[in-house]
Amino acid sequence: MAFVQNVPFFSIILSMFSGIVSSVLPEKQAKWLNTAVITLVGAMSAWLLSYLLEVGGSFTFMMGHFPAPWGNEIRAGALEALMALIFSIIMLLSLLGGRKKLKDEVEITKHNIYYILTDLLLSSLLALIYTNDLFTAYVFVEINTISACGLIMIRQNGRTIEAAVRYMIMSLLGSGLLLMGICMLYDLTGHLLMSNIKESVQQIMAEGSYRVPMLITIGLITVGLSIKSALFPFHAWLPDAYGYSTVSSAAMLSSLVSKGYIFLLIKIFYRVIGIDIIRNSNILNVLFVFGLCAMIFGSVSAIWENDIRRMISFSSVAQIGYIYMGFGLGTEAGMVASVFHILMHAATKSMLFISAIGLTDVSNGSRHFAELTGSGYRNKIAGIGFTVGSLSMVGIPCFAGFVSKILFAQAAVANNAPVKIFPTVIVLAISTILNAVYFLKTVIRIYVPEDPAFEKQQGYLFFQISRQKLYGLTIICFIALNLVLGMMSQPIVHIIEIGLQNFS
Amino acid sequence: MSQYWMTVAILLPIIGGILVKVIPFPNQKIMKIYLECVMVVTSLLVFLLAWNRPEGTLEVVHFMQGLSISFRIDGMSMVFSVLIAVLWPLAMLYSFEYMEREQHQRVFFLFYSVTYGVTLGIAYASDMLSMYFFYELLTLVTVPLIMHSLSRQAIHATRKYLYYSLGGAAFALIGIVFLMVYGSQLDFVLGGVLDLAKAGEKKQVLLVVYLIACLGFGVKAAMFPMGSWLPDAGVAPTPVTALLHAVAVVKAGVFAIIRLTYYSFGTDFLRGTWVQAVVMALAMFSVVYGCTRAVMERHIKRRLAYSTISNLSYIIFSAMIMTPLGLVGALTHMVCHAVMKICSFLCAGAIMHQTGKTFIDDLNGYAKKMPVVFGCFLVSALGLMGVPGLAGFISKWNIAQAAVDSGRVQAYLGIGCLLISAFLTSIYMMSIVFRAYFPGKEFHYEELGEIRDPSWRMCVPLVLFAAGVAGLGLGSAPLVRFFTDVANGLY
Amino acid sequence: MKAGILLLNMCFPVLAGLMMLQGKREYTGKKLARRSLAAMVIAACFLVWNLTGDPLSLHLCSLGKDLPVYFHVDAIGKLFASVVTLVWILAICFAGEYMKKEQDQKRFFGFFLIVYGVLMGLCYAGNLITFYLFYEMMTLTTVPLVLHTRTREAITAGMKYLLYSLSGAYLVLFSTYMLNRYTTSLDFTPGGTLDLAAAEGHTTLILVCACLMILGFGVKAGMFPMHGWLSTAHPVAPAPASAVLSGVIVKMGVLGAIRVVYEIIGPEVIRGTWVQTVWLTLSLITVFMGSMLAYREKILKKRLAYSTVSQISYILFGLALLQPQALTGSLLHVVFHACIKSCLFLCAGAVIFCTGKTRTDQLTGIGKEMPVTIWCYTIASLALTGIPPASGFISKWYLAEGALSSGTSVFAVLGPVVLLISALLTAGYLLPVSMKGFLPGKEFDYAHLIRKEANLAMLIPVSMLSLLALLLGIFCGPLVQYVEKIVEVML
Amino acid sequence: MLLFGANFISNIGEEVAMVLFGIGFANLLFQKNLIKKIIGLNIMDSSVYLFLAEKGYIEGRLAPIVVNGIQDVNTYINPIPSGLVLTGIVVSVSVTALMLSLTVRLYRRYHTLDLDEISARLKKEGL
Repeated sequence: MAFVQNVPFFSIILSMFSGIVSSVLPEKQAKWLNTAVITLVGAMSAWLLSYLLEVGGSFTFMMGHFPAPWGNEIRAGALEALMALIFSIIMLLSLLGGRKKLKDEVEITKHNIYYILTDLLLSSLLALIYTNDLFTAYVFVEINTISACGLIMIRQNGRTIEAAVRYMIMSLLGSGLLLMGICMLYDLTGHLLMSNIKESVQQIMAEGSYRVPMLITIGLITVGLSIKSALFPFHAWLPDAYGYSTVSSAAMLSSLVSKGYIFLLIKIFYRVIGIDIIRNSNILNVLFVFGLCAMIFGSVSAIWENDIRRMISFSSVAQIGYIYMGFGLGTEAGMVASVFHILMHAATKSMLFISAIGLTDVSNGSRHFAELTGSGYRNKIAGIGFTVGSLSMVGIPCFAGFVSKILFAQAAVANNAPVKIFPTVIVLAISTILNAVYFLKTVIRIYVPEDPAFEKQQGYLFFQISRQKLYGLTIICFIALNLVLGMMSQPIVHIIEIGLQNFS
Repeated sequence: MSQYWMTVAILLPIIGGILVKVIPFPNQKIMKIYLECVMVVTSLLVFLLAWNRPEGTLEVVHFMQGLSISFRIDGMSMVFSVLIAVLWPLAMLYSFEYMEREQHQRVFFLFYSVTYGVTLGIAYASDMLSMYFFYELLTLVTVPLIMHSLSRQAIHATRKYLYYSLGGAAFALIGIVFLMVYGSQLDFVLGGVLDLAKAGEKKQVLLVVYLIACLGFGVKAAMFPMGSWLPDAGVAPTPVTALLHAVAVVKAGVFAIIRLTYYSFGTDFLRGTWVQAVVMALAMFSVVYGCTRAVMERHIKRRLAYSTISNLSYIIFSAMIMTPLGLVGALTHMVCHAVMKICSFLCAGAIMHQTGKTFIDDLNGYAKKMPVVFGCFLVSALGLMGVPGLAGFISKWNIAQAAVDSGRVQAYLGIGCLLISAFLTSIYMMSIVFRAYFPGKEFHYEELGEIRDPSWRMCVPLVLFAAGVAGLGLGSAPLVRFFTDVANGLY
Repeated sequence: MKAGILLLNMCFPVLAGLMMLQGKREYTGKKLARRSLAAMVIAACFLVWNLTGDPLSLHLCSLGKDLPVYFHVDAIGKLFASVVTLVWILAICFAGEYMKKEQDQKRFFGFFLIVYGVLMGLCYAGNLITFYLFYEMMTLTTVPLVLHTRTREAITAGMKYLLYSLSGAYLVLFSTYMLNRYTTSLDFTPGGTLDLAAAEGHTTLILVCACLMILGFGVKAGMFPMHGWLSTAHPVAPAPASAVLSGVIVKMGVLGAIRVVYEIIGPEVIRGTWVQTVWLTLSLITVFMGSMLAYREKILKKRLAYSTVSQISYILFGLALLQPQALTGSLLHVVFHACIKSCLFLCAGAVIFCTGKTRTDQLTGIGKEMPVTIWCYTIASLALTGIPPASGFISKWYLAEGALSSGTSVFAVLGPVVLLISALLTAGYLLPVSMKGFLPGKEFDYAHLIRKEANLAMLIPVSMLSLLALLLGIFCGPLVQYVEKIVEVML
Repeated sequence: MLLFGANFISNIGEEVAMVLFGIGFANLLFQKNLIKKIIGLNIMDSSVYLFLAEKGYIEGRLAPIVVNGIQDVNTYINPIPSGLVLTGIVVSVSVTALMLSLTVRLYRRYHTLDLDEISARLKKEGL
């Protein structure tokens, strides 16, 4: 067994222990430790990725030398490695970008708690990505939820706590359903390891028995996870949670946490139930419809918002809709598009949050459009970041958004179910318009110069790159990441395809 | 000539424009000289490229399989690029004086010349995606030009413009994606690239898609239901309205439609289908609609904008005939209308600049004070009316010939629409001319005060364009011959 | 050489007119009149030069692909040209005196000359394109004459005139587009140039085109239902202008009809079809209606204008019969009516100039005040009514004869009847003026009577025209032969 | 008929579990009062544990604890579900603790347990 194959296990354990360790560290060291760990995880995932691309295929990693079906397993393929890599990069960037804001918003004593939570979040995400065991997945889902909740309420005010409660309630509903589903699956198959479950599920299906329970199980799991990832009808908790927590949390929540659940759902589709069975059940059509609704609804409610953070949050609802719509297409291409969209949205949305905070900071912390006038000049770098993000969301060529749009459209057009072609492409176009409406409205707003006298009288402060090098650097990295996703998408898409093939 | 010159031609004005912000020019004068030089050099380069055009395609950026930005010069590119290259330096010259009273000129000039490069990009794009890329880019870089005055009204107009054109592009993208799947390639080939083996059983779907994409591009071309952004965008400074909203942007839309129809889906696939009928009907309707609104409009620039709407639909109508002759007609009107409309817009701008009057009712008797401007305006007006001997007549003649030749009854009706709109044109243009030249008995010229023609920087472009109108009207034979070659795919 | 003369005949007056327009110094009416008279005389010499000798033709240039500008001097052209020139010279003599009281004489004389040049071009035009070119120009250049006085009503009249004529022109243009496909060439050749192979199966279309053509030219000729502009536009113009408008310009509509029907489409195509019926009906309606309106009109110049409406329709009726004698009659009537009507208008002008009276009921005893003028008026009216041996009689005779011997069932009878009725009406609306003028009745007080006779500059043209009206009737031999020669060629 | 199917009696545990799950779910979803919500949550979780336990239980066998050295697999019930239940209990305890702590915080701030009222207050605060 090659040494590199320990990477998944190491990265999970590493982040978890760093969390535990930082509980006794003072705030500064905790910060450095956390940064170091995330960087390390990223580096290791990159290494793993290169290795996996080299040898191809995937491997399973036995924990504690118990063979299946008793032992607990970790499985790593190209796709998992890619996910781990991108997630850690984005987490790092969001933390760096929000660091100053964190100082202002969270009292110093809470900081190392914050970093503990981040470490836990990272570890649970990695576990969700790598694990090969359903019940482990459940446990880490819960850990994920708890740490996310902590991240929301770390900033102490009524809003955040209320948001945290709502978030908790919704996601507990979700995880309850998930748990139930898992139990029933266990009941049906008598296994907890994904690969074993899959075999027996295939058997059961081949025999044609237990159709109804199987359908119910699929339903429970899917609904549970889609509640947790804020699919359209279950998104009520999202705007507050993303809108009022401190910015790094918002960035991480919107770009990572929900994506972790979605990735788990993909894994369940492919590695637990088997994608063919899923396609034969109608669940995908349901997801398709809800996805389309989300794309429209999210954007519409974003248009009515006049608070920039909440607007971005609502746009997340729409983007999640894209992803589920991609599932709903029920083709390989659709799935690839969705996975790419997960990456793209993670990169772009966190950038939007980070740069939005930069804009509000130079407008006396107000997040309403009226006050944001001209902030693009007061904080140039954030303005550029926001513009790039918006263009990417609208789907201008060269930016990441365009690629995923193209992928979705191609998937839709190549779809063999002609019923889905036109709804998809039309809704894609419409939601593009809606995105354009609210994002570019904001862009125009921030680039309409405010008259200097008023600015002086308001006492707006101007952003100096010299005082916040880190922030500027973050934004630049984000832009670079976006461009990379936009212009060199081919290898990434290729990796995704390989990974999905390895799944099934 | 080497292919790389295409990239140079596109990048030159873009970089040159950006440098305006970077280089600390001692004074406006030097900056303007510099800009004009950039424009002229670019145009010369474009002429050279058209003169001996590089063979083959040049791939600049490669996104993924089938997605790349690449340039090639074919007949259409030559027509469009040369047209642009003729107009831009003159318009720039004009804008120098016009913008003197405006705020932050540097930004304006920056984007004004960047737009030049982007438009050339549209002209040179060798496949749908490259064109789409520059098409979107064009939308974005023209935004600062429209909201230049930063008034509430301007910002509203800008938003409308943004939403409309981005939306249109989004719908156009659907068509492009279908082409990616059902086409053998994305490069433009006269006669279409549809892979009929694949497209065969999905013909109806593809027709619907064509309709969607055509309407999508039609937004920039201000076809009937989606044209209302154009009059509002008139709040922009006149050089913008004249060059972009009479030529560059809107013609880019038409150009895209032609590319879509003749070079991607292929006329053989579309001819005689219901789609052709639908789009043609739409075009005919917006021909009449535009004129009617223009007659009702009292604001000079808005009136001209509506007239633009109707004239653009002439082009679309002619293109929708889907015969080589139709393409010839479309190209002819593309060029002729460009010259006429830019001339009339610049005249309107000169009037507004010298007198500050923006409504037609206030124009009584100015012709005596500004003979040159109104002379040019008269020429362009007559040209738009289609008086023989001027540009408009030629293009209408070609369109009508194409329509008659196609033998479709709908096309005959189209000719009718053309003539109705010509009649309405004479109403809305002549009413301005009448006011200016024959103010009425009780009118005293003293009331006007010290108004005179603007300086040479404004007059030279005007006179040149007016001469162009007449020249196109009198000696269009070689041009039309060239267009015929283009339409038959000789380039 | 002759080609040069031909061109000079058109260009010289135009250039002279332009020079006059651009001339900086304000001349008195007399000076201008002398200059323009001189110019006219020179032009007339060129004309004479042209008239002598065999028909020559000249390819000037080509507007575009297959749009040649082509001149060809044939018999009809010569006839019309000479009539125009004659009336023009006399009108200018008259104007020199009359225009004293008007403003902007420079503009008046300038455009007067330009219009002459354009009309020459119209007479010499050798194909439909060229004809249409000059037709439009004529419309545009006569507008300043119509709204010369710049009163509000004059300007509205000018606009009305412009729009009516343009709409007519566009009808013509439409069918030009169509015919260009179904004819071998658009050159005027007696018997028509219809390409029977191409026209096979498109007869209806061609007939529709013919009908539109006739209607289109009918607008200029004031044919019902498009006669509305004539009674508004002619009276508001200064007398010399209205003389030429109503004496000559309207004839150009007739010329157009002749050209199209007899030399493009060909009489054989139309004979016996619904088109002929429509044409005959319309012209007869116009004849009757025109006279009725004239009869009920009080203002003298308006009355004359209405009479023009009816008289021109005599000519159209003759053309519509498609029958040699009728055609002869029409052509004769063209000449006669030109002299008569301009004479009448000039008389009216003289009366207005000297007494300022415009309404017929004010004119009691006018004969005592300005006997010579009114005598001329009387002669002209008699001629128009068609009292032998005055000229009107000849043409009407031919018309009636043609009608009777034409195969057209109803119109063979109906036509002459209507002509007769309208002749009576003519007498009814023209003669009372002179009767009242000479025999005011006994309650008219001769005490306040002062002779206000117009001076020579006015009297000479008036009297010459009236003499012509008389003498052409008496010594009509050569003219009739000449016209019959033309007709032989055509039918 | 599914309800009163053949093995209605033998699967009584599962059915109860399902009913409880429904009750808990509904409480968690629809109760206004936070505490009741949390109770609902606990009901839901416990129902799942009941379900698992039912699955793991085999008639007439012992709990999987080795006493007096009987190593035979067939003496004991299936241990995995029990393990799962234990894990689940841990999770639910922690979650409940977290929820309760949040509730306490909210109560300190707003002196009410009604979530809607709290959000109404928040709107008033304009935060």
